[in-house]
Amino acid sequence: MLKIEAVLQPSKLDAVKDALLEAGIEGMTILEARGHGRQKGHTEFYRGREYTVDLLPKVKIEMVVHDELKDKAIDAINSAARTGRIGDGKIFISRIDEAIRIRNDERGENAL
Amino acid sequence: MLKIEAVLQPSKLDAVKDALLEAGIEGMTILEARGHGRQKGHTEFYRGREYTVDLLPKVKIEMVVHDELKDKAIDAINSAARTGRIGDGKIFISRIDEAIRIRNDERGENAL
Amino acid sequence: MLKIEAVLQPSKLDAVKDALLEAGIEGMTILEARGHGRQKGHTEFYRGREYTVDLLPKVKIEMVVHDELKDKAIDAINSAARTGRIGDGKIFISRIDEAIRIRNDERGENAL
Amino acid sequence: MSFRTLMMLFLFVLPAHFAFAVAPAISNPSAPATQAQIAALQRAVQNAQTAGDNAWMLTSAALVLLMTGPGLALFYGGLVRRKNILGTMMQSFAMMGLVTVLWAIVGYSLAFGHGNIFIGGFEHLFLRGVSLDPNPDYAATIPEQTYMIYQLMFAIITPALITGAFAERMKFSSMALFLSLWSLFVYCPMAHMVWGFGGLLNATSGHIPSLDFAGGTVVHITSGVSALVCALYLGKRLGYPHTAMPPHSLVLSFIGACLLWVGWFGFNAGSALSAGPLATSAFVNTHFATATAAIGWTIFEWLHNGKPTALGAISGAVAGLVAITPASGFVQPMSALFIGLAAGFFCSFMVFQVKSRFGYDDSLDAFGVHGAGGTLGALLTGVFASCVINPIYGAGVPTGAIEGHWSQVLNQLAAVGISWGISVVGTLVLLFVVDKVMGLRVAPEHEMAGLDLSQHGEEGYDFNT
Amino acid sequence: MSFRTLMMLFLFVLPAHFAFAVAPAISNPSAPATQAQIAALQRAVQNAQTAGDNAWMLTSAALVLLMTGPGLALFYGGLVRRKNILGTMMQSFAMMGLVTVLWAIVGYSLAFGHGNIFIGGFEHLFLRGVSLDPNPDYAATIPEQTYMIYQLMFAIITPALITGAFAERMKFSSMALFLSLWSLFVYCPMAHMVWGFGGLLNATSGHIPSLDFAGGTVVHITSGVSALVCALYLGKRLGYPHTAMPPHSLVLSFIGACLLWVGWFGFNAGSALSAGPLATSAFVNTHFATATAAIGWTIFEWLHNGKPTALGAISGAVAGLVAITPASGFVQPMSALFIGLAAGFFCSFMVFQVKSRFGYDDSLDAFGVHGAGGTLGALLTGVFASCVINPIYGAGVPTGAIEGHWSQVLNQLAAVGISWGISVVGTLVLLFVVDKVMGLRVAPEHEMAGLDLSQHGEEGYDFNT
Amino acid sequence: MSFRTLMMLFLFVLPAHFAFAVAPAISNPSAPATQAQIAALQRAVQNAQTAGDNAWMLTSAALVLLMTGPGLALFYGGLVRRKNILGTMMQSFAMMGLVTVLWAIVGYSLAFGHGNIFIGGFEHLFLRGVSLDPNPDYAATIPEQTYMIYQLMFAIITPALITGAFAERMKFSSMALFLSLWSLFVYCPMAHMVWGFGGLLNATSGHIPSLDFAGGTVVHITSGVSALVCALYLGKRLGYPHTAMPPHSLVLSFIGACLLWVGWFGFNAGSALSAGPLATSAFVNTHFATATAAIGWTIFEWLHNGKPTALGAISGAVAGLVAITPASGFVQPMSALFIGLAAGFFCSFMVFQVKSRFGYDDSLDAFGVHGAGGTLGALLTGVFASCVINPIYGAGVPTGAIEGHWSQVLNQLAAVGISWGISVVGTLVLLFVVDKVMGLRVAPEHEMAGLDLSQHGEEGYDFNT
Ligand SMILES: Nc1ncnc2c1ncn2[C@@H]1O[C@H](COP(=O)(O)OP(=O)(O)O)[C@@H](O)[C@H]1O
Ligand SMILES: Nc1ncnc2c1ncn2[C@@H]1O[C@H](COP(=O)(O)OP(=O)(O)O)[C@@H](O)[C@H]1O
Ligand SMILES: Nc1ncnc2c1ncn2[C@@H]1O[C@H](COP(=O)(O)OP(=O)(O)O)[C@@H](O)[C@H]1O
Repeated sequence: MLKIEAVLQPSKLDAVKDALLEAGIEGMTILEARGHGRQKGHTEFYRGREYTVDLLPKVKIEMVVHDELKDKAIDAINSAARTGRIGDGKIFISRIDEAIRIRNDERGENAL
Repeated sequence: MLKIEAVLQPSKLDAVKDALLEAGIEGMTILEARGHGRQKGHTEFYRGREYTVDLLPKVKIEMVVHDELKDKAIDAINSAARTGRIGDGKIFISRIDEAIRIRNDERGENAL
Repeated sequence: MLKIEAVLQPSKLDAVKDALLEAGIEGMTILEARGHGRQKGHTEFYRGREYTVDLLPKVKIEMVVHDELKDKAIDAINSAARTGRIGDGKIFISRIDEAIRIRNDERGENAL
Repeated sequence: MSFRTLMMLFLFVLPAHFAFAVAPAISNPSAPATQAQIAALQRAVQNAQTAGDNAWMLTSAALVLLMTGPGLALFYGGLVRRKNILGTMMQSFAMMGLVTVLWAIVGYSLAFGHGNIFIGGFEHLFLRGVSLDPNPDYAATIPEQTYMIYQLMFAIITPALITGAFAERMKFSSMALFLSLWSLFVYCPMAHMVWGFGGLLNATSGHIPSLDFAGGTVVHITSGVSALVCALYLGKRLGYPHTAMPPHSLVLSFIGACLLWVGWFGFNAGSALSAGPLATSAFVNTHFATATAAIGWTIFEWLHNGKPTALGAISGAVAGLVAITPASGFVQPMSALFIGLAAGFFCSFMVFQVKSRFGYDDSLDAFGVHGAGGTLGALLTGVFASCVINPIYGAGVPTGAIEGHWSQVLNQLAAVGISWGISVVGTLVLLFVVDKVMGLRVAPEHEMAGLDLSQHGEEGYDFNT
Repeated sequence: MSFRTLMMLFLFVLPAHFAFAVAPAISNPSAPATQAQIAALQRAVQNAQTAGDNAWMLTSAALVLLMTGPGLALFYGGLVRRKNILGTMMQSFAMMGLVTVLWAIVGYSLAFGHGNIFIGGFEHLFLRGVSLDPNPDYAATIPEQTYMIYQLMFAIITPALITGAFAERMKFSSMALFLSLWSLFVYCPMAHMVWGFGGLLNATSGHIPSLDFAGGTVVHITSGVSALVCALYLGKRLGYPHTAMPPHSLVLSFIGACLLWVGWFGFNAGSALSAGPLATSAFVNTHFATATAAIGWTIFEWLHNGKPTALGAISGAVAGLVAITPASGFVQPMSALFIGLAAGFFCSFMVFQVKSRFGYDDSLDAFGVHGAGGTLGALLTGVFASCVINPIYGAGVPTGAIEGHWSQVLNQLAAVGISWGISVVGTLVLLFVVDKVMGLRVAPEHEMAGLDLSQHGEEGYDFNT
Repeated sequence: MSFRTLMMLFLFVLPAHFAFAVAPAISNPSAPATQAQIAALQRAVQNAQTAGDNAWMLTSAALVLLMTGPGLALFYGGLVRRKNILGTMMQSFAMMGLVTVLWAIVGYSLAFGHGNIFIGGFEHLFLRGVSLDPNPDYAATIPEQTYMIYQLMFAIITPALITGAFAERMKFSSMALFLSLWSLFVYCPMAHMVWGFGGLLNATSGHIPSLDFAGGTVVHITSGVSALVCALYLGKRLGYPHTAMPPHSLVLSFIGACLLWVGWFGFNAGSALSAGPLATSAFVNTHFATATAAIGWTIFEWLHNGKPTALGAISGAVAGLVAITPASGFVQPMSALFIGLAAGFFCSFMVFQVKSRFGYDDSLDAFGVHGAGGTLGALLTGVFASCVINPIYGAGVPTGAIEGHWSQVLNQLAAVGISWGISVVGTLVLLFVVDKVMGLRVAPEHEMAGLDLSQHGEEGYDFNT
């Protein structure tokens, strides 16, 4: 089992979610995040003082999938989230050793 | 060392936390999340327009534990969070290579 | 590639971020969290009723880095976040198998 | 009130007097012209008096509505969990709609029609006969419709206060039906008995002259005691008291409490039904008691828990507002300072100690604040009422115990007893009926999901899009 | 208004009459003293009348400002997404600044100067001649500056209402320029025609006597119809209607709606320009219609979607406030109950069915509520106006269709038509001009980022530090 | 004020005059009757006058309380970080409680007793002698208790304004003690000198007649300058200025600013102490100056930073309200437009440039807005005061420099100097004393954790349950 973590522009969340569903990935968990990368932040003002906000709002989607769904998932995310501009986000993949469905204690790939 | 991530119904957080403490797991980090899975979302209304909210509020608990605590942790979570209904959540387990306590730079299992 | 996760006091976020940037780590994702550990919580009141809040506000920084940046990253975090008091937080390190830059589909270490 | 009434009577009597006195002066050619001028002036001065008094009463009516929405809605709304914020605010808002319609149809008639000593009857059904002229039974200088709309604002907030007791667990439809019935069967009779012309407890025309300037019995005891009955009847929220259920936004509660404070000037000073010195007196007393009650609760809590909370300070303020309500137009400013302080201590004690001892889930302390504070205030009114401020029994006639008129305390006790009685019985019966008809509580899974989603299909906040 | 005016005229006429009548009485040594006293009393009573009326009018002016800020700003602000909250509130706030300055310079003169039947002209440029004495053309008992500032508050909220239509996508600079021009070229002429002395549609001095007590045509049709034009001209928000754009805080909208309700008492009852019975009547009608409209919308929605939403209840209340506005000082309370109910049903129908059918993005339903509700209210005013409440055509002269004066409905239709016309044409022209000069919409990436960051360099909330 | 006072004097004088004039008329049988009618009318007209004026003054008192809670509490509360929201709001709320009690016991006496030119003394201890009759030294047509409670609302908000300077770092207990003492030792003497009968700077009865209609010196200079002293004495917040400390909710600040604007009508127009034309004038000037100041600050910022912020617009509005306060009942509307604009530019310049140059941490710019704006306003009052608006030195007697009375500017300078002096010295001494007794700042770890948790054991928001 693989864990796919994708950091995205918040405005792309809906599109990515739909693309994933279409690719057959139903289970996912979404976290609000702030990100720092090549994308420059923006300037805000407080009574004449300027300050830079370099942490930008992002969402992070985490999903644990069968190994063979990996490419489908990456493609779905890529195609739905890509604008070609800095800040589009990243995907990270790592290995998960065990999955358990709390409802009925199913384990392993059946639990996804 | 293992990382145990559990996605839960928010209302079960307190019970699970207490069960984990009883199982001897003290260190944990909690994140607000929204989840998608088999549990269907709900309908909301905005001036006559109906729309489906299919991301439901969840909490995610992350804890890094000694390998031998794995089963105790799973049992604690399972027993405290299970209602038997769809949406109870999932547990994912993966491997952690190193842990460091920032306060005193202790490393490895001592740092948990 | 390694994933470094650090749970910190929220007030140390800025310092840690700056230290990481100086150490050459640009890409990172920040999550709001609540933590439980050795640090005791605090008491709050609601109309004469006292209750303990044992989940304290924390931030979690996640960054995926080249293997050789590991020590620099740990040092940067340690030095910027350490006060020597309970609650300073933890660092966890695990392995990442793949990284993808959504913008241009770059893969692997180039994507960081 | 009485001072102004007297003065107006004087003006009404004058023309008659004049008709008689002037008769022999017919030979004076300027007299008729002068008399016409004087008659015109008398009309003009009445209009001017109406303008001043009506300006204040319309302002007061607006202020009392402000107390319910957004005041009380925010005060209560901030105290519940995030998932119930809209459901809680909607309970207040529903009263703004429903009670208004009921009042127009029959409520005003039941409360302020002539009827008998218990209830007003149907003479003003659909506001028949409630015109833009003054009704001297109630207020000689303002249009009766001003009086009617002002009293409506009281009828709106009273059931809304009860909602604090059953917060986070009652069905919207059942709540709407129950409180509508409550408004007709508990509030209207009680208002008639205390304020209605010829009512049993009416201070000037009743069998047991009791003093209740702005609603200690009519508003706060009825709502607070009914709240207790509701809390007991409906039972506790799921998880209470083991799960902490902290307020989701004390900021909203703080705003609400401040708006209650400001709006209460309309509630109490408006109850003078005129803009003269009595209104000033009620205004000053209201402000003073609120200040000392906030301090009193804060001190009690600081000693008790080691920290003065914001919730304590604002709860104390509300307790002071409640307790001074019946007394506001009867007592001296220094008495108001004392009444407030007493309310601050007493209500915090009730909420901190008594509730936890008995273990009922009066979720937002509607009983601890309104029931307890209202009862305390009603009794202390009998103690501190002064004919210097309000010669309701005639100039110089002792009014409260402090002036030697001890039996006033007994009258107050009677009024307190009757309002407790009607509230307990009425609420029990109505809850039982509504429970049979449609059930009272939401399903457990709806309670878990929150009223906002389950009852209204909405969420209070969406910060993710 | 008319009643008070009459009475004051009476007072003004008296001294003249007296000079004549008193002449032969010179031999009476007490007469001059008496007459001096009477003259002093006449002045004194005028002052007292002014005090009462002015107290209410200043209060009303404050209440109407409260409607815009924070009322409308919150009502609209809560309905947008989090990233646009400040931008939305700033649109209302900008009107509080800009329209004030324009009004002082030229707006008041254009609206209430004598001029012709369409526009007031420049006689009051820089408020020249607008003094602290009453101007009997408009209000005989209050300083003209009171009238001026009260009317200014109407001129502020009207363009602010439009902003609901182009929420979340218009440049701040363009919005400021467009609405400033709109205020001069649409609002001022319309106000002059309906309320200006000698205006085309003025009820007492115009060619087509139309009834608009507090702004059904002048305020709500102009803003609502212009809103529709804006929504069509600017086009939809990115992602509309496929992406859900739920309100980020119905709590803010709820507070805003309650403040609108309370403030509207100043809007409608203040339009009596005095604190007498007519103000009471408008106050009562306002409250009644709001209640039934909230109920009406809620019922419609409950049947339609199966759940009564908080947004529905507060939207209904606003719809009722809109619809009763032109009628508030003309109709009986029971008519107000009906008008409100009709508005609740009609406006919810417009918003639920008509908008989705045509597919325009009137983001916060400025047209569905103000355009539709204003039109409905203007017409129903012609139906239900009663000379018992307001003998605007003389005591006992039939006023509305319900009293047999059917042609009043035609006059109302004319007023509705003219206000639709001027709004459509004026708004189109001004949008076109501003679009050419500087563009109207923010860049797409700015729309994505939100108005707060892109237009103002700020965020509404920062809960992380 | 003066106009009304004159008129009332006239009324009071009349009866005497009449007693004399009427004597020979005894033979006329109708005269006594007529005279009785006239006497009754004189009383009636006084009552009517009181009703109108009192209606406005009670409304104004409520509005001024609304300025502190929730107005200022929200304005300041929104600007701090999330962890300090309750602590910040509680500082304002504590003043609503504490200053009220102090005022009842001794404060009113110190400020408005007769005493000497510096302080009022103890004649009204526990409000002895402060009755429901008018006190013609201050306001001839309203109960003295109305005057007392109205002035109390000023005494509440003034220390609350200071809290902006030491936001996020002062102990609750120390804050309560310090501001209580400040209220007695700085506010009361200053109020006496400027507004107290016989006070040194009193416009009509003092040695140095200075003009301060509603509190430019008494309220804004004292609070603003004391704020600066506090900021310097307490030192910077941990992390200032390196760490960004953005407002946690500009939405709350926006609501607060709007409520300040609305409430300020009570503050300024209420300072006419009557509901006549002078109140209108102050109302209009207040609104005009606020509008131009909001625009002025926005323009300055737009040029300076390239973006007009919402915080800038509302800060400008507050600056305008501050600057017009002393001038509001003295100047023409066009002067008000100018004063506002000047305040918008000047205060934004002070906040943007001067503060950063000197580097003190006046956290919420209490000095930059109130100190600077109050000083500017006090001086400009001397320039623009006009006897057409307020013939305070007699009808037609030149008042401000613009009418040739240049020395008024010197008097204003003296008042400014004295208020700066008493504020600097008084605040320093009191801070020193409280610091010795109990310390001023919270412990660093408490500052990190926030005032809400460390001082009150609560959190402002809990969105997780
Ligand atoms: N090495 C990393 N580790 C963790 N998160 C990262 C890393 N690099 C980027 N991110 C996340 O991805 C987001 C987008 O990165 P950015 O460099 O702006 O975009 P891109 O590389 O697509 O131009 C960042 O805001 C951050 O949240
Ligand atoms: N494959 C997955 N990867 C990540 N999170 C998941 C996955 N499957 C489920 N989840 C999380 O678990 C929650 C519960 O899943 P759901 O399918 O509704 O319940 P059940 O446990 O009954 O199968 C989801 O809302 C989601 O947050
Ligand atoms: N085993 C763990 N797994 C996950 N998070 C942990 C673990 N231990 C600690 N944490 C996180 O680190 C934070 C600090 O831990 P704590 O024990 O209070 O501090 P210290 O580093 O001084 O031992 C906790 O609040 C929690 O969020």
